Amino acid sequence: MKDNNLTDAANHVRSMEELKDVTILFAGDSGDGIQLTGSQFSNTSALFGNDISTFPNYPAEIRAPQGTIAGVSGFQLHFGSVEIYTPGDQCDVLVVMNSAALKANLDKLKIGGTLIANTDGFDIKNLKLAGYIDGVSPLEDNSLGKYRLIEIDVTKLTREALKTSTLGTKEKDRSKNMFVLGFLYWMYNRKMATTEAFIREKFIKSPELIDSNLAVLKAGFNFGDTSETFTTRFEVKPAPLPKGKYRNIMGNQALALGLIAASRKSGLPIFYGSYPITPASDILHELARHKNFDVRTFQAEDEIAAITAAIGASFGGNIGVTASSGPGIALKGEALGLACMLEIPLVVINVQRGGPSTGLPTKTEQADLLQAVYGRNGEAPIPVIASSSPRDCFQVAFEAVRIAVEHMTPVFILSDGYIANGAEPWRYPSSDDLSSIHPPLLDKADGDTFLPYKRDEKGVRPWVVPGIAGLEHRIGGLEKQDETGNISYDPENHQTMVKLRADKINRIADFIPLQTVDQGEMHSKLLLLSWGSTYGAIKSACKELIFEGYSVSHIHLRHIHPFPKNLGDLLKGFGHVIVPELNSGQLVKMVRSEFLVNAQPVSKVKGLPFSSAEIKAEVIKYFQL
Amino acid sequence: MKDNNLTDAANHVRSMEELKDVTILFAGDSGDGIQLTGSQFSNTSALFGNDISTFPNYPAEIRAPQGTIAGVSGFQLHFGSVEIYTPGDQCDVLVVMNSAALKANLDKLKIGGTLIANTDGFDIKNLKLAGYIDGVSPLEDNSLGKYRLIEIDVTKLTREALKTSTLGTKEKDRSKNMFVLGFLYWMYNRKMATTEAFIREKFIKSPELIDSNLAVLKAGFNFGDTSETFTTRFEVKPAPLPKGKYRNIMGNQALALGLIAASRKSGLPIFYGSYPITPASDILHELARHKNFDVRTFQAEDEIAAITAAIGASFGGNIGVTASSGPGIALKGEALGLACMLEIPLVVINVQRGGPSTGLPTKTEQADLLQAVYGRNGEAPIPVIASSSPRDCFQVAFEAVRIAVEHMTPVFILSDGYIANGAEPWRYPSSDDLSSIHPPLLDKADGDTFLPYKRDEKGVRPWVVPGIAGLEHRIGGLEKQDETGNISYDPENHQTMVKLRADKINRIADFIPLQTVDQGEMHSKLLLLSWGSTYGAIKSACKELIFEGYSVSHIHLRHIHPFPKNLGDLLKGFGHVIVPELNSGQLVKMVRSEFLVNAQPVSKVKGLPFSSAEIKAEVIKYFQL
Amino acid sequence: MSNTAALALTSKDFTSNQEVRWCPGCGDYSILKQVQTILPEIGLRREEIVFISGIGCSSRFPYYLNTYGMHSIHGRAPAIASGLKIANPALSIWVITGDGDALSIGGNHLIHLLRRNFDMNVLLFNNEIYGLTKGQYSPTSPEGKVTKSTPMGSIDHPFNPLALAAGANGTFIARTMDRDPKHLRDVLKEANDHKGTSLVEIYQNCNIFNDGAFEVFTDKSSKPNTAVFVEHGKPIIFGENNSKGLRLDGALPVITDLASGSFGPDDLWIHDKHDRFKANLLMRCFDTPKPDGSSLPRPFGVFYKESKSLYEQSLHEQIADSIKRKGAGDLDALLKGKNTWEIL
Amino acid sequence: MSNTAALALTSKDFTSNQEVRWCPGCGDYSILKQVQTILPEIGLRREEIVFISGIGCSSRFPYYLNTYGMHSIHGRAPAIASGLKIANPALSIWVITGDGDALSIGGNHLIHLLRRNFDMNVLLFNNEIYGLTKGQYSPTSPEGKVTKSTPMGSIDHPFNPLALAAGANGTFIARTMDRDPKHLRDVLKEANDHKGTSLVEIYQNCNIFNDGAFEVFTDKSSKPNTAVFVEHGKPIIFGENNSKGLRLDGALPVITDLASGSFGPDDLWIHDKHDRFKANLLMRCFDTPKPDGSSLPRPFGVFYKESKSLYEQSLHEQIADSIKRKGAGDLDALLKGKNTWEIL
Ligand SMILES: Cc1ncc(C[n+]2csc(CCOP(=O)(O)OP(=O)(O)O)c2C)c(N)n1
Ligand SMILES: Cc1ncc(C[n+]2csc(CCOP(=O)(O)OP(=O)(O)O)c2C)c(N)n1
Ligand code: SF4
Ligand code: SF4
Ligand SMILES: [Mg+2]
Ligand SMILES: [Mg+2]
Repeated sequence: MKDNNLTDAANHVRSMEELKDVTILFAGDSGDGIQLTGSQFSNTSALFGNDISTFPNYPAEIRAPQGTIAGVSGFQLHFGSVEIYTPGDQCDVLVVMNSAALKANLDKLKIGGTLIANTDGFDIKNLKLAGYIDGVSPLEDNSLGKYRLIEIDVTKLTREALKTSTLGTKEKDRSKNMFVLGFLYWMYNRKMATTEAFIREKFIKSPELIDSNLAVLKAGFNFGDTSETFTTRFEVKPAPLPKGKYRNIMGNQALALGLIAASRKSGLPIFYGSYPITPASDILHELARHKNFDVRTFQAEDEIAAITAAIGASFGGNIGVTASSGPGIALKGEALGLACMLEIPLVVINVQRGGPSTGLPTKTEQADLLQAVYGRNGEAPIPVIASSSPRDCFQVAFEAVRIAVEHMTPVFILSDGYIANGAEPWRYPSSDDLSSIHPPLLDKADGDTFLPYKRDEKGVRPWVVPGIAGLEHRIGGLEKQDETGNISYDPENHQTMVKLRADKINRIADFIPLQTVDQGEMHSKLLLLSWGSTYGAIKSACKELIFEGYSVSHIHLRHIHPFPKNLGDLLKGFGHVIVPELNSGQLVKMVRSEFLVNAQPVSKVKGLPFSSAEIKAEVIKYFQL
Repeated sequence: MKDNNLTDAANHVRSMEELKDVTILFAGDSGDGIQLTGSQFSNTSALFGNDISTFPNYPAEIRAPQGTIAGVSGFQLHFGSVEIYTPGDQCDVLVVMNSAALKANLDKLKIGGTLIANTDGFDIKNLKLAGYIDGVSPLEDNSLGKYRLIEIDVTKLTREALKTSTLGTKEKDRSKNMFVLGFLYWMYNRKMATTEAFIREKFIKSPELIDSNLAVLKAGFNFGDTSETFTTRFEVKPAPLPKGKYRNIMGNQALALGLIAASRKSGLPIFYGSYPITPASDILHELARHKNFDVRTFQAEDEIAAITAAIGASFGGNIGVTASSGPGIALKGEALGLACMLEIPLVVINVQRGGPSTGLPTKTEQADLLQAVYGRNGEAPIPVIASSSPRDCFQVAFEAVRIAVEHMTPVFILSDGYIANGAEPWRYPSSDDLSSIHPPLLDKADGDTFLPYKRDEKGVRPWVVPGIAGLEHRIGGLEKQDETGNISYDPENHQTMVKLRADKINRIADFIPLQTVDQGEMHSKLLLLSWGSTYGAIKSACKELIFEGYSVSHIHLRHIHPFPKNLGDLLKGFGHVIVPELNSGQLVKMVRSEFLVNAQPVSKVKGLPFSSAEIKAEVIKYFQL
Repeated sequence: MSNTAALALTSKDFTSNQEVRWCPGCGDYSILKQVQTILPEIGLRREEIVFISGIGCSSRFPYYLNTYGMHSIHGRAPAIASGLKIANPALSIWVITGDGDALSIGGNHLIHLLRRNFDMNVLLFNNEIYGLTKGQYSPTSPEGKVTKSTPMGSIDHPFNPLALAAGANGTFIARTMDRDPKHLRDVLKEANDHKGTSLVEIYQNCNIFNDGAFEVFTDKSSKPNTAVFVEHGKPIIFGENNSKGLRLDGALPVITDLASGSFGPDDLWIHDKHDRFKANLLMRCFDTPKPDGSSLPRPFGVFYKESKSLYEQSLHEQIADSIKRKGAGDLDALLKGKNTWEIL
Repeated sequence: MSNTAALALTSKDFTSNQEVRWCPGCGDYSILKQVQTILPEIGLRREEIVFISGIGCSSRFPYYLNTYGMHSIHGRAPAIASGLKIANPALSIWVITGDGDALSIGGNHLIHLLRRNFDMNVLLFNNEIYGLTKGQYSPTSPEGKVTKSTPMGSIDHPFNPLALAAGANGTFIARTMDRDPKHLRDVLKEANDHKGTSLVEIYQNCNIFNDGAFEVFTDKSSKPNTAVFVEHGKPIIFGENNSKGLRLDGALPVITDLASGSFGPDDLWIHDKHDRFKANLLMRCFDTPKPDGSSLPRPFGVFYKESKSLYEQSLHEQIADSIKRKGAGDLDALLKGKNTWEIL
């Protein structure tokens, strides 16, 4: 949106102003219910028909002392009447429940943006905790002149709204966030029905809390309505999204749904072996809730047990899946080699986080790509695919199972913390929309001697599950004789098998879509080549750049190994290639080596996603050279 | 040597013929003492002044039934009056103790080569075990016409030689190998003193065995001398090796010695944490024998405990070292990330073997290079260096410790099964020849607050060992604040630290030698670029090619990450670059991506080293294009 | 899973076409033979049986049986078997492992398998050495053991594998030996009958790298005095023509001379495999006994047995429950979720 | 290692400048405080002490102590500490770990540490939950526990951590709780005095994800009936004003009403920490007791103590021996080897 919208809004005429898109950042103490407030506003906006994108930003994994910077929890929401690809670079509105929240996030607020501050969070104690050492409140030292400041004593107003309630002050204060939510609903002219329904369900067990929360919510709304100070309301019309049925979805949730859908479409149960780790754990939590889909979740003693149990389950005819992040993925290398050697289906999900080592567990990064491609002993090629957004996780999980099962191979899925916790609207498919998956199961002996490693035209061996008479066989991690699978130390055979295993993976390129250009011409001066969660930021940057007349295009990869067959040819169409990645340059290495193109890295390793502004700046810098 | 030498030798005039070099392959049942026979002949030849190279080829790890192909043990020796770089492609002499040994190795014998067969190993039983199903002996069906066949009933002659001995037949037969050895000593006109001394020491506890073995050894020698059938003896003069003191050394042994030497030169004890695995275990065995060098060996419960114990020891001021192979290395990825993050010295040795997974445990391969460079989560750069021959392992181990300690980083050493068990003469250094190593130890507080991650001009932090008053500090795997090392989730700091850690490793290029061209001109049509154990085969191939007039050069890398600073410039000097590797093309990927040169792979993945003939063929093929 | 006693299978039916590749004289041969002997007797079809092993000489075992099998990676067989059992609880799963595979690199998976109590059998081939890697000491090697990696003798205090299993709440704990085929067969059958994770430690001679490690128990001359075979509900008797017995003096096992007549069988310790503490006393009889019978013998047999819910069963019950309560999963409902909106 | 009693250090000296970041009300605070209280009393200098932890809320511990420390990776602290102890046996090493860190991913390293018997102290913060990852069940969570990862209740049979330690031949095994500062301090000091690996299980309340897991033992009203504090050489007494005691009927602990008078203190079970089997009986008192005292209470204190050679000591003795026998290593002799020749 254009800044002047909000600044216009500053002249005191009660008016209704229309905006294309708005970015709101809710920030407060971990205890302030920020995540709930944010997701409620998101759902309401989505249901209203806006396109949205959200980015929750939790404090680091250990609970930090109340009121401190380290304890600040944030939820950023970008919604609009236009297509939205990112949670927004800078915010139009910043809501802060205390001093620390302001200190931690003020830099994210646009000049002229609206700052809504809970004055109660700016007492001496809070100021000191936030590190305003001199104890002077920024609300009072006119340091905020560049913004439109709205001060509200939320605590006081909440308590007032609950004068008559029998709840203790502690309980009362817990509904502070509802006041803010109500106020914003007024400000953006929203209906509160969804949230009211949510409150009724959430507190079903205590009518008292239903009443209090509803009361405070309404109070917040009325506060905007009645108080003279607020003269402008804003309207963000529904977005012209493609026709269809929509819902909101988060990345990890979409992965879980994708796996279950693939299970249904292949007729095989999901076995999910996992050891908890941030930010992958939610996949386990989600899957564990769907046992009625015959999902088998196994919380293992460690990551090695998790993946090897999954291999055992695949041997038994389930779809073995395991997921982890950072250090947990590093532990799975040996077992991945075994899965390669066995040629058995397996899906390994890496929800990447900041590294190396324990690194930044709650932050996002893309630095595990080369590990996924090369991190095993011996020649052990594994397909690698990456998801580009929360909703894309569904497709990617489904696709990973398809490849694993139909090509009898472990498959790596790369997601990351940004996608895992982010949410966006999803035009969800019906089960009939989904193609079915065909496992190469062999379920009875066909007379002549059974050869467990005899390949079909795709180079794929049959999947024989214990229990079938006449097909008894042994598999293992030692090099095996072609076709029979018996142990073989023969030199020629080893070379043959290494080649057969590699060919099988390379041939997957025949069974995946050709690469398309996401934005821009097939031939242009500059190509932005990307993969994974950077999609949204680069897409919107590229859109604007093209609009502004730059000769730039965008190719975004889902399939990283093997590459789509036409990628090499596509690359020839561009004067230069830059590869923005949230690492020190990994995909760029693969592309340079594979196609000998002088692709250049654009690196950001800060535990944060790219903003589209950063991408634009890089491109413009390039054109200025 | 030229084939005709031996065929000439076939005309029956008792003569002494001089040869430039000879390759002998001793082969027999695991129980036949083949390895001992081979190493005795090797030592004698080395002590005599020949240059030598050996390649023991054990049966796969499980003892196979006697007399079968799978049970065949081989020892190949290449010795000469010229410089020797490989154990030889094809053999001039093949010694077989039984039928299986013949069947398994005949293809390695040159046309016209000498075949010495123990007829006793060709009875029906042995023939059947070896898979001569029809039970017809190859010694009798004239199928060996292309070779010079010498049949000896070793068993019978051995027993005769021991007629008077009181030993049981079983014991007597155990010295069969001495008969063969004695005969070969005669054939190549060697003194037997070394072996006699060896026998006296080995059987010091039983004079009976000393006598019997000496008797049989002499019997073998006399058999050649007296029997009329053998008319030609051969002479291989000493090689013009550089002046100096020499000994024989095997790769794993050289690694152990290099570590101990580095320990002495840095004044720090070696801590060696390891979990047994073929072919790395011998390093543990060797080090465990040298406790009087204050070497601390720790056989851990698994590879993860081995490397983390080594990290703990490094924290405590020892030089932490760990070694493994194949699957064992894959397990160390997580801990390597920790060592990167801590910035603590650590040496990780990978004695590579055939993969993937358990693969071919007793065979050699170079397929773990990319794992060493990229096989960790997050941006976790680690220096990688590779040894090119058994004796080179000493230098490489010493260099690895130097880099680890002086640059406070984990360092990867890549060796392989071929080097590990191979032997060659080594002009061993004196301790004074070795430069000393300077650990950045800080041993007392210098007043102002201590900053554990404050870097020197090399980008290296101080090494502070627990026990020093005033320097108490905490380190860990979470991202750390620049200089203080305190936990930090700050985005800018993360980027800074990722860069600082990478720069530190890249700057090591300033402290390693510039790359040299091993053979050929600085500018030529074709460059052979290689690393690791392929050195010998490529060097001798290249030598011959240059001699034959081809415009080819050879560059062999010890330092793979970081590359020597001048490598990029050097590569510009060559029309084409081919990269022979015992994998599907790994270094070639790095070089293409780093320097955008169209380097092409030459792959062999058979669990066996390159022969120089194979390299020559590749080059010649290229020039014929 | 068909339990029709006689499927008329013979040990031949369970022999694969792969050539057995252990050293001549290795104890593994005898174990293989006894397993091939009992398999036809436990009323299962070949296709219902799966052998999962790690890495080690012992772990080559599955290749020699004509059933389903996996020769996996070092130490991980228990985890692989767990996943397989969840995938198909009807299978009869046998984990084959060595003292290094199970107790060194695989220690964690083993204790977690035991506590979870999957219904499967674990055969731990204990030769007190790393055989496959050519002779380093293992977690069960006696202190002071001189091996390639311990030229001055090992300084590790070894595990007592059965005590460890008991500490991990194992529900079936037994010991037998390669050199006593009948006892081996009996214990294997009882292990197979147990519903839960059956841990069977099998003393196995590695005649190449640790020859004679168990000779004192297997050698005819010393065996009567050094090995005692316990049977549930029977007094604990051993010695030349059963001349000795064990008595419990509080928690102290004492050797009792039955010949002397001062004590009779009824004074003896009656073995009760359901008594955790007495079982523990048996497992702790672990000092190497003197051949002359003057010291406590090493017990063999089934020490402990307890019945406890099976992991795979509970897991599938939860699935059944959840289907009963929510109905079989409806994919469209799942994809739809709670809050949806439509754009027309 | 100086043991001069008073170095005149205070708990302040052991407090680092790092802000403590546990949830308000977390049991870890109390443990930190007690550790900082005893450190000045054990006669060591700050620089002689090293805290090594894995990953978990509890594992943040080292950052808050002004000693040397390492916050390592998940489950590996015991192995790291082993290497460090070998590098410098003079250091006083404290391993800080959680129920997930020590018993799930780190289970193997823990049992091997215990059997090898390095001289160090292991503090196992048991909150029966994965705290740092926000509340999944752990290997010590009770069966049926409903958590994020087990919406229908966990089906794992939990470990009995002390029984596991005993099975691994641990030489010092104790249990205490965050809510009993004095007992916590006493046990920590005794653990520190023990020469060998001291395993101290500390019940720790995670008030965010598993609040009240141990309330029945810590709550004033129920504590007397549910928690019994054993002391070496003393009869085992508990209950309101010590009205109850434990008696041993064979291997069966029975509650004895001392008030009734029919039994006196001398009839009671006298705790002997050197008796492995009685210690085992104590560890196995593991059913959750009823607050009314009608069921066996949960024991706290030092259950078992045994003295055994220390790994690091034996290792350095072998080095000393070898130097005595071969002389301090001569590098030139080593490089030269046995057979050399010269080319002139
Ligand atoms: C990850 C890994 N580490 C180490 C090895 C090497 N290795 C193979 S078997 C083995 C131990 C063998 O001992 P045990 O388990 O007792 O079996 P045995 O050979 O004695 O029957 C080792 C260390 C390996 N194959 N994989
Ligand atoms: C290799 C690896 N796997 C998983 C994780 C994620 N993780 C961190 S702590 C933890 C368990 C925490 O539980 P516990 O050890 O009981 O410590 P607590 O937080 O309860 O004190 C897990 C699973 C990790 N950091 N590293
Ligand atoms: S090495 Fe030992 S255990 Fe292995 S096969 Fe040979 S005898 Fe058996
Ligand atoms: S989550 Fe639980 S264990 Fe972790 S700090 Fe908070 S209260 Fe303590
Ligand atoms: Mg063994
Ligand atoms: Mg915990």
